[in-house]
Amino acid sequence: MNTSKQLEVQIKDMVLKNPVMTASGTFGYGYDFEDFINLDSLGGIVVKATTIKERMGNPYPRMAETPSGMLNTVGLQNKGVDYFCEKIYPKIKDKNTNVVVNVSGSTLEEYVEVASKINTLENIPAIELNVSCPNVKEGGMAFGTNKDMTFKVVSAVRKAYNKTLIVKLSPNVTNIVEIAKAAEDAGADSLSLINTLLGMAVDSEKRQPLLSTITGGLSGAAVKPVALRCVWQVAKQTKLPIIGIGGIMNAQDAIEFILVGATAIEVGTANFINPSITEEIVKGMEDYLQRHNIKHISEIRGVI
Amino acid sequence: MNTSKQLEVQIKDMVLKNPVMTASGTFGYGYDFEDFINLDSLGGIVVKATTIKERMGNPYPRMAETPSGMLNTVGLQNKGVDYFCEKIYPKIKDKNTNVVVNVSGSTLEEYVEVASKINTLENIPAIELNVSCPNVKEGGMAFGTNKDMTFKVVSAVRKAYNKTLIVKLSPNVTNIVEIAKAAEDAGADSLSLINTLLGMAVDSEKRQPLLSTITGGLSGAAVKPVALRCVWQVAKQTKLPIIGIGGIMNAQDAIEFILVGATAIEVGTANFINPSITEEIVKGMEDYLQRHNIKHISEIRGVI
Amino acid sequence: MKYCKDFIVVKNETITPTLYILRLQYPETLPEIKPGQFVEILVEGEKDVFLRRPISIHDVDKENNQIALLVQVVGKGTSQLSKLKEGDKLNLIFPLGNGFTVMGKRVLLVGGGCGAAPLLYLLRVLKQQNIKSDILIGCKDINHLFSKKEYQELSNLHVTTEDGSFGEKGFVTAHPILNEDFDAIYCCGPTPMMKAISQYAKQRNITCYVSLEHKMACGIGVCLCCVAETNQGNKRTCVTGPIFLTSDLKDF
Amino acid sequence: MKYCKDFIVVKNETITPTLYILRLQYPETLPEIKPGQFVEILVEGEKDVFLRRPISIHDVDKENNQIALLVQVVGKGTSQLSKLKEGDKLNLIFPLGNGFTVMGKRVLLVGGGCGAAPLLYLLRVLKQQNIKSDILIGCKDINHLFSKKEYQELSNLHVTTEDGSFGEKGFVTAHPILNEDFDAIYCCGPTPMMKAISQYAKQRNITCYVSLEHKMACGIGVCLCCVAETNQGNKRTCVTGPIFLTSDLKDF
Ligand SMILES: Cc1cc2nc3c(=O)[nH]c(=O)nc-3n(C[C@H](O)[C@H](O)[C@H](O)COP(=O)(O)OP(=O)(O)OC[C@H]3O[C@@H](n4cnc5c(N)ncnc54)[C@H](O)[C@@H]3O)c2cc1C
Ligand SMILES: Cc1cc2nc3c(=O)[nH]c(=O)nc-3n(C[C@H](O)[C@H](O)[C@H](O)COP(=O)(O)OP(=O)(O)OC[C@H]3O[C@@H](n4cnc5c(N)ncnc54)[C@H](O)[C@@H]3O)c2cc1C
Ligand SMILES: Cc1cc2nc3c(=O)[nH]c(=O)nc-3n(C[C@H](O)[C@H](O)[C@H](O)COP(=O)(O)O)c2cc1C
Ligand SMILES: Cc1cc2nc3c(=O)[nH]c(=O)nc-3n(C[C@H](O)[C@H](O)[C@H](O)COP(=O)(O)O)c2cc1C
Ligand code: FES
Ligand code: FES
Repeated sequence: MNTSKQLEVQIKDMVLKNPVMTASGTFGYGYDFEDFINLDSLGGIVVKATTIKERMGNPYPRMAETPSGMLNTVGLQNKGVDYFCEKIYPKIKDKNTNVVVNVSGSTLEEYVEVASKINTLENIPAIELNVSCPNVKEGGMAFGTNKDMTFKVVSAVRKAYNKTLIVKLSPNVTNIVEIAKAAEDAGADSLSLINTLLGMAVDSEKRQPLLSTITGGLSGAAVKPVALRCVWQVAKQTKLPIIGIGGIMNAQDAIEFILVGATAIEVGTANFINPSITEEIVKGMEDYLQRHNIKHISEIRGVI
Repeated sequence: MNTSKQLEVQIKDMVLKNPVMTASGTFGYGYDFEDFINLDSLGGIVVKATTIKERMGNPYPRMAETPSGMLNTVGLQNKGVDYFCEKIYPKIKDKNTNVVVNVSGSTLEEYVEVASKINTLENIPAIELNVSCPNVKEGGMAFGTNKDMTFKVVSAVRKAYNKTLIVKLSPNVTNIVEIAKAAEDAGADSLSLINTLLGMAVDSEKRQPLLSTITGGLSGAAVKPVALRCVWQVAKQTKLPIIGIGGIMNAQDAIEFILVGATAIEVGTANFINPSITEEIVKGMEDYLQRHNIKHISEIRGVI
Repeated sequence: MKYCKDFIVVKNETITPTLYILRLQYPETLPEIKPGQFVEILVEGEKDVFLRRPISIHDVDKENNQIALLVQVVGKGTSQLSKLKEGDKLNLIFPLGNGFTVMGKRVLLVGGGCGAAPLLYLLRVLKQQNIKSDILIGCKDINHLFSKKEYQELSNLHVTTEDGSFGEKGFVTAHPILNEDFDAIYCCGPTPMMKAISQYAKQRNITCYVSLEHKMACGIGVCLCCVAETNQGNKRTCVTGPIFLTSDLKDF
Repeated sequence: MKYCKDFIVVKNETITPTLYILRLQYPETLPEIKPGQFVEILVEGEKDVFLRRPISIHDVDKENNQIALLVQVVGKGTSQLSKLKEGDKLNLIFPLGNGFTVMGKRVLLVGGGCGAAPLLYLLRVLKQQNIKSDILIGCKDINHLFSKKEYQELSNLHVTTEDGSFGEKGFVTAHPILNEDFDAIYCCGPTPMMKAISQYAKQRNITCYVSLEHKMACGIGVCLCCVAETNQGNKRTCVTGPIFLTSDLKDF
């Protein structure tokens, strides 16, 4: 691995050895991937959504393949923040990468409570506030699709959390810049986008929806054009460092997000297709810089 | 061709011999396809967006391929409504199919003027009001992403147009049902959806956007999950007949839209890949009904 | 330890026009593989396949570092797999899932259609451990009966066919072998069949294992898409399963 | 009349590792094809190709109902085409575009790299109509010079190579043949080359035709994606072009 720091970036106080992170819900708690890659080679990993109490998630079936993408309706299944702090945190806290916790909730208070608990964990440099999950009845996307609600929840969490606060935005809105600005005004340190697009799939032979909840979240290569557009819009109109997410399948895709203004990127669905893709993307970004004779990744950030 | 009327459907006063129509901007004025299919075999064709004055459209490049889809930024290039009435209408008016005009504008007055002119054309049974084009600076999507604006423009056109009025909705909104209801309240006879998703593509080697206008409209197979979701939501919450559009590549896709509540469907980008796909879809829908022993297509409409 | 590596196709055998056995060569020494485990296949050259496809390990030839997969063509991915030729590369993540717990002195294996895939390798392991077995296979007709010779070498084969073209006519659930005594039943096949066998085992108080073919996005435990409802809550089929004790499963 | 039909690959000839000539058999009688027209190819078996790919008609063999395409590998679609084998099917929409206007008594053809593709068939038609021609080909080196024998049979071939490995060293724009008198110039190749030749033709008052390779979604005139800016406004390259009189084009 190259040690020249040409890929090193910073999201507020969190220093990443390279811009490549993993997207929440697609990478478990990281250690599931240790058979395939060295976690130390990544800029950071974002673990599965964590809520105040254990959640069962939605009924099976939770997945449907779509053209160049997939729908999921996992519905925030997780064992709750206390289990995370006691059982999972000890297993990942000494990895030489940034472990970010994706914080979810159904009410403003829940978000605040989870954030406060994570705030006490020394080796968690940042949280990603998930106000954009389309797969739960209450909360989730309801917060992230309204600028006043976004402002409220981010403000409240900001008071309870004093490390790097990333807010994850939903693309299912008329005006994503408006939501982004509300998060910025409320004290977010960074914005990550996009979460999944609200979609649906049908089994025409059985005449049934393919997901137990009928609708679910679309991810994968298919959403990249929408994700690039959202990142470009938000990067142009806010001052915060942006983490680009959505359909990143290879290093070229990652570079595209940097060009439209992202400081770092998260790889999601691609991990299912190639479990060592994140390491390959780091390598591919190094190659790109070398091939184009670029000294540091920041030189090409937001040039479009 | 089967003549048993098992596929016959009605959109207000417009009777379609089958639910298969073509999407505006992807089928020219129909006659370009006569080398490949018999136009008479289709339920209807929606011609290219028509505006009050001739429009040059956006600069080249106007197209970029994306995973299972494409972006376009044609920008409503057309010769204006008078040219349409004088030169194009005579060429298509006697086709044995429903010729629907897609009406666009930059101001409310423009929409009304174009609609009034089309109202005088005897053999045009319906217009499709395009309040959802993402590729023009003024008007277009600006109308279709705001419920009050939608209500205003549809009300105004409704007064000027007394045949079947279809309103074409944008998926680039937080709450498509709200917009759909505004159109319904304003007197629309039918809703067609979706228009393209706002997206973007980048050339990572040249470090440039691939479209002259940077952002453009995403269409093709990739958008089908979003389109199905929108149609399902709107069909469940309005009373109007729905025309489903977005990523329909074959008969199975068409059936999926009927299952979630569409009365008819429009085929867009698929025409570029297989110019006889519309006829094949009609045939495939007939086969489906036969295979499942269904007497009339309406039996499976909206069963999900 | 899981691996993500290329195998080479050494043979693609057509059983019926929609059923194929792929034999794959691993270029290194195969890691330990348990019966009932599966692989996740990267399907190339087919536009409409985005995710990998999970397929059970049908057989393992440790000596030659080969595995066999039984593929039933049901859609675009499996159709593409059926076209593979000798020498083609195939990228697999493997071995995945928990695999069968081998136990008892005399056991019954019940397989239906292509779902029977994992049973051949299970028989090999049972034989190695000197556990007596019977295998009951239900299939459409004689043409759909695969790996018959191997079953006969490793176990006592009983067959039911829907048309009576081989063995007893009818479904597995009516076969007399079910009346004998077993310490465990291993059942793989269509869900209704597995549920029927599970009910029967419950009545007779026999330990019963089934293999669940839930839809998977990752196959390695990270997406939480493949869950089965168990008495301990939603469990990932790709990690805690695909083999479950039926007494642990809701709905079984 | 346009057709959407399957051709059969009869030969796939490798010129350089990134340049191929595909010969395709049409199962019926070929319709009339003009030089400069193109086809839209359905590329199968490659996940990341969604739309058809436009490729010029390099040559036409009316007697045998065959056409030839010259394919330069630049991305996924052309790479997939380069792998086609004898007997493979290929679905084409054809013939598309306006084609060259054949005119004059003595004409010059100028081709650069793979852009020269449409010129071979143009030479055939010129010869048929007894129009005298010279053809000037610019390429990287001798290995990139294709269809040399055919050019020599049909015309007077002049070559420039960037490395001097054949013909004159340098670019086409410096070749002495340009000083002679012609009624028309037909130019296909990289845009900077076409612009330079167009400028030169303008100075000398020679009618000049170029072929534009604009990005196309449909190829049949309906999507309006492929427009070129002309003195009469935006015109569809796939219908009004791809061959344009340079005097009609803005920027030329
Ligand atoms: C643990 C496990 C072991 C399996 N073992 C075998 C085996 O040994 N041999 C075999 O032929 N098949 C096996 N399957 C089923 C096999 O994975 C599916 O048939 C295959 O994924 C279908 O892909 P397709 O592209 O051909 O079909 P598609 O075109 O995607 O769909 C066709 C049908 O297959 C089903 N299907 C699609 N994707 C999946 C998926 N990811 N998981 C499960 N079902 C799906 C759908 O319900 C649909 O009805 C197994 C599945 C699992 C989960
Ligand atoms: C009228 C016409 C005639 C042509 N004739 C030939 C020919 O005879 N031989 C030949 O090798 N090539 C020809 N081309 C160019 C050829 O169409 C592109 O190289 C091909 O589409 C690239 O596809 P790809 O999947 O390999 O590349 P991609 O992976 O899609 O992209 C690689 C590069 O090719 C360019 N490109 C991609 N799609 C198109 C498109 N639809 N139209 C134009 N450029 C595109 C992009 O700018 C990109 O830089 C012609 C193009 C046109 C418009
Ligand atoms: C199976 C699955 C589960 C996900 N779970 C979460 C989650 O718990 N929290 C969250 O913020 N995003 C979640 N996401 C969204 C991803 O983090 C990411 O934003 C989205 O998938 C787009 O990126 P991609 O196209 O690279 O997958 C999930 C996505 C998938 C596919
Ligand atoms: C090249 C192109 C041009 C289009 N022009 C128009 C238009 O003029 N008016 C309109 O309402 N929609 C237009 N559309 C949108 C389509 O009518 C359709 O809503 C969209 O493409 C989704 O359907 P599809 O995925 O089947 O293509 C255009 C789409 C494409 C691809
Ligand atoms: S398939 Fe992803 S957790 Fe099982
Ligand atoms: S490519 Fe569609 S109009 Fe030319």
